Amino acid sequence: MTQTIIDTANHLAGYAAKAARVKVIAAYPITPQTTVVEKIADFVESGEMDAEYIRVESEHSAMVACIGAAAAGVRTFTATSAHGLALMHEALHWASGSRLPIVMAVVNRAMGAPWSIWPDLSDSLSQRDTGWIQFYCADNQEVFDTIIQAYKLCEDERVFLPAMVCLEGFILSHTYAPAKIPDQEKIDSFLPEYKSGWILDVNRPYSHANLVAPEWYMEFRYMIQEAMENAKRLIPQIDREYGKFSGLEYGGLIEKYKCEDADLIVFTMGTMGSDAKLAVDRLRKEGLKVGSARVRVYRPFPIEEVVKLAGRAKMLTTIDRHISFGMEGFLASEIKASLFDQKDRPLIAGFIAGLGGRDVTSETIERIVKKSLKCMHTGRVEKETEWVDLRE
Amino acid sequence: MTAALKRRKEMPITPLSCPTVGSMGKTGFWRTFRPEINHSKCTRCTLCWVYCPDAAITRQEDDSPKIDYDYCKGCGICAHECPVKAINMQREEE
Amino acid sequence: MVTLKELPREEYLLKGHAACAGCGPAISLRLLFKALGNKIILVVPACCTTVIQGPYPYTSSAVPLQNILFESTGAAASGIVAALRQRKIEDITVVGWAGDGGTVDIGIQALSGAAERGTNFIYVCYDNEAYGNTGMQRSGATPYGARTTTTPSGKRERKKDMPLIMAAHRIPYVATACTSYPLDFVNKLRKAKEIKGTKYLHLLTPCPTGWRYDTSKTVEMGRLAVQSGLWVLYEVENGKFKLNPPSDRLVDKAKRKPVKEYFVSQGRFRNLAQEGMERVQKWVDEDWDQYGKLASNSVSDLALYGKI
Amino acid sequence: MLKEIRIHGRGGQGSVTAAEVLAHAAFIEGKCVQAFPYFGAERRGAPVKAFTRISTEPLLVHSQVYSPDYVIVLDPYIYKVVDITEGLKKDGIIVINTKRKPEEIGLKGWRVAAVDATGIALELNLLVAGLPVVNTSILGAFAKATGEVKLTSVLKAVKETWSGGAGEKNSRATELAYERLKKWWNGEI
Repeated sequence: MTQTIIDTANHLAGYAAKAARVKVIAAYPITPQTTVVEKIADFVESGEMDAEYIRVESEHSAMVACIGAAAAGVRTFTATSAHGLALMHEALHWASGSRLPIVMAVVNRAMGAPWSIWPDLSDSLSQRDTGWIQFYCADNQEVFDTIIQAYKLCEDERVFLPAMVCLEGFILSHTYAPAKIPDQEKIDSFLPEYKSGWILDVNRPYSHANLVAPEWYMEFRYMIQEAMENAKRLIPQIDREYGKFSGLEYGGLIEKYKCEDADLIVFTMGTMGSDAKLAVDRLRKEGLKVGSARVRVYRPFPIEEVVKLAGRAKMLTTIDRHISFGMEGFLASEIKASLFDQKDRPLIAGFIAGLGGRDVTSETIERIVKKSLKCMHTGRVEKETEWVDLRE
Repeated sequence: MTAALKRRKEMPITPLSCPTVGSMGKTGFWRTFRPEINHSKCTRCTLCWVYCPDAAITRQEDDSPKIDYDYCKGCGICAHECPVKAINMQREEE
Repeated sequence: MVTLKELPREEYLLKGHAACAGCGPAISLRLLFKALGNKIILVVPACCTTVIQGPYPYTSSAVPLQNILFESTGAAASGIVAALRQRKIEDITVVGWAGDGGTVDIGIQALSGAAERGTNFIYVCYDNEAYGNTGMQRSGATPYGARTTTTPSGKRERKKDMPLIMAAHRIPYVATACTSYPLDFVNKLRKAKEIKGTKYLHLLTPCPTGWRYDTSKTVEMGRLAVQSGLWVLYEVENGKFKLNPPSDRLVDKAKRKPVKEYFVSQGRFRNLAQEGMERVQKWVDEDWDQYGKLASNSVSDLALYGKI
Repeated sequence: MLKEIRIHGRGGQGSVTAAEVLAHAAFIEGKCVQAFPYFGAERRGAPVKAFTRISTEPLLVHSQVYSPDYVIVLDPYIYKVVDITEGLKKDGIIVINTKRKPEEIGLKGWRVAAVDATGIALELNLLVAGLPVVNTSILGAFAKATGEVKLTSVLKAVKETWSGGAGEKNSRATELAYERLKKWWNGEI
């Protein structure tokens, strides 16, 4: 029967790995991810998890150990943050190129130098081209549910790709909140035995991933792109199917809030999407027709849904907890790219906020939206990208 | 020797290569010198078979060596290591 | 001790592979399969074997082979071993097969981690004393005085002593081996297979392309390395050091060939001056004093290494 | 004017060096040049390809050569494994190191220029790691067979690539190949 617990999002990630009957975990500690792997260590040592936890000597080895374990036929899990994720970069490519359904919790944290242990999305967004599916969560419950959904998605033979489930450090990772843990039988029927596209097998002794000449290589890369397109179709279905027994849905690729008649839609990712609802409610009271769209899946990027959403609005505002130096926030870039072919495109104003753990309150979001509304009325966006609350 | 150009649908989702004799083609063509076994001198000690980097020497039922010239690269280790000098290297003529 | 005739005829390194003519590592990989059979999973990082197996869609390996990142042999093996244990599969041996660069330089961290965790696998470093696959650049395992494309006038540092580093991890079994002593290598692999935990073999594999000698002399070069005392065949089993034949007979300096004989037979030492050779001869003699003590039990265990 | 040359050889025979020295020679004559190998798993003895482009205009192209004007073949047996005439222009010339007649090596109907470069290398004891050096002599043959570069330019390029004894010996090989080249078309033989 469903059980409600009050715990941090990190611990819930541990609960999700347990519920998914993960068999091998390989992980290395890094703030703010550490309590994920500590929780798993407790589960494994207490026997609550029939699994093996490899205490590897680095994040690079964490990802490669997962690759080895997945290739040898078991469900694997790992978790990391910031520089740990950056150290995995080479292995992230190897995992997606191997089409192994590894699921990883990324507890978002700012990149150095200088050191910063506080949240922003530059670590996971820097890995957007590695062929990994990327989910971004707004609350503790979503972290648990998304990890289970991610295994279902990644082990679908139309996908067979690894996935990151991202949750912001401290804002979620170390925040206690109630969360429902659905029935284990229901999760077991939703998520069958581990299945991958291939396996290291002495009876079918293939060599995996040896040299591929130019005459074959592009086709393998195209298959990964195809898998991403399939994932884009499957994510909403899996979200609904999971919702049937958990009672919760997240809107599939984008969580829409009061966008139906909105003149202005504010696009965010992660926890900002939750606070944006508060801002929208207050602004609606002032008679302003605004809505919030939280992009839950960054890869594969929901182009079609963005086009549909933007079709009605006059103005879009994006708030990026990230900056691609020399350009703009990645969310802004993707949304502009998605809308490029649309005839009457809405205006788009991009904002950078909350880097390195700086707090982004619903009031801040309200201010951002009001500023954008001015642009909507003048019909012009002076600054493509504005940094919010920046010292002069 | 490359496979017929396969359609994408017939390819595995990630490169899985099949164990094959001659993964680099008939490497016998690489050699400049060729080992010739004088079976009357050969004592069937199987050293040439053990030391062949290319497994181009088969150790037959009676332990006598047989060279597969499709794949022998002509390195000359067998000739050099043969304790009774039963193998000598000859230049490949055209 | 296995004899030549007892070696199985099956070949799991299939002919027509891409090794250079006279390749030492290819000889030893063939023997590894003869020693361990085909119920193994081979983990291969970036190294000569990456290319030797040939390009997709073919491979000359008849055992399942996981190609993996350069520094990750130990990590990949750990994952595979854990997965097999979770699947209750006990009859498959996981074997890391990596070059010297992938072991002593870029891969040392993952290997050290795997060893410290007691991962149950065999790790074989096939050492041709340079980054062979990229055309013989210097590695930590390149010997003093050897010319490589990145040390044109000869390497100025001594070869990193990887087997002793691994012995310091207190793993149950460490051994050195050489292509030119195939039965010694096969025996050590078969002994390693029966031991639980991490087993490390450091295998000297002569390389004609890199060491610049005639392709027919690969086995002779390995013999010379051992007979001159430059390469020592030994085992460290649960901390106990033991010299293997013929090294066990070479504690007496008179029995050892002068190192000069080794150096003059390879182009890579062409510019090693007489004075350099004498320096190496001195080092070899000093090392052998240690080996002699270790072998004669006056120091029962490696000084830094108590009994497990 | 753009001329494209494909060079066939085996790892260790100096195909890439041949491409570079040929480019060097054409450069000496004021041409725009480019030389590059086809990268695969080069192994001593394994088939390799290299390319040279010679042009009067600056070379902007960076793709492979698909329809060469000339094909240079350093190895007498490679025709058994590689289609050395692939893409060769109708009136293209094949400059090949062999002692055999064109029809004996499957080249009937092509304009073939042949020389026993291996023989020359053995004659001059021009060996590297036991392998006969044929790449410089074949360039002498190329100069005579095609007229794309003068012998003097090839010799100058060879001397600038190898100094001292090696330069002398290689140049001698180039000259011998130039003299002994046999053209097997328009009834010369």
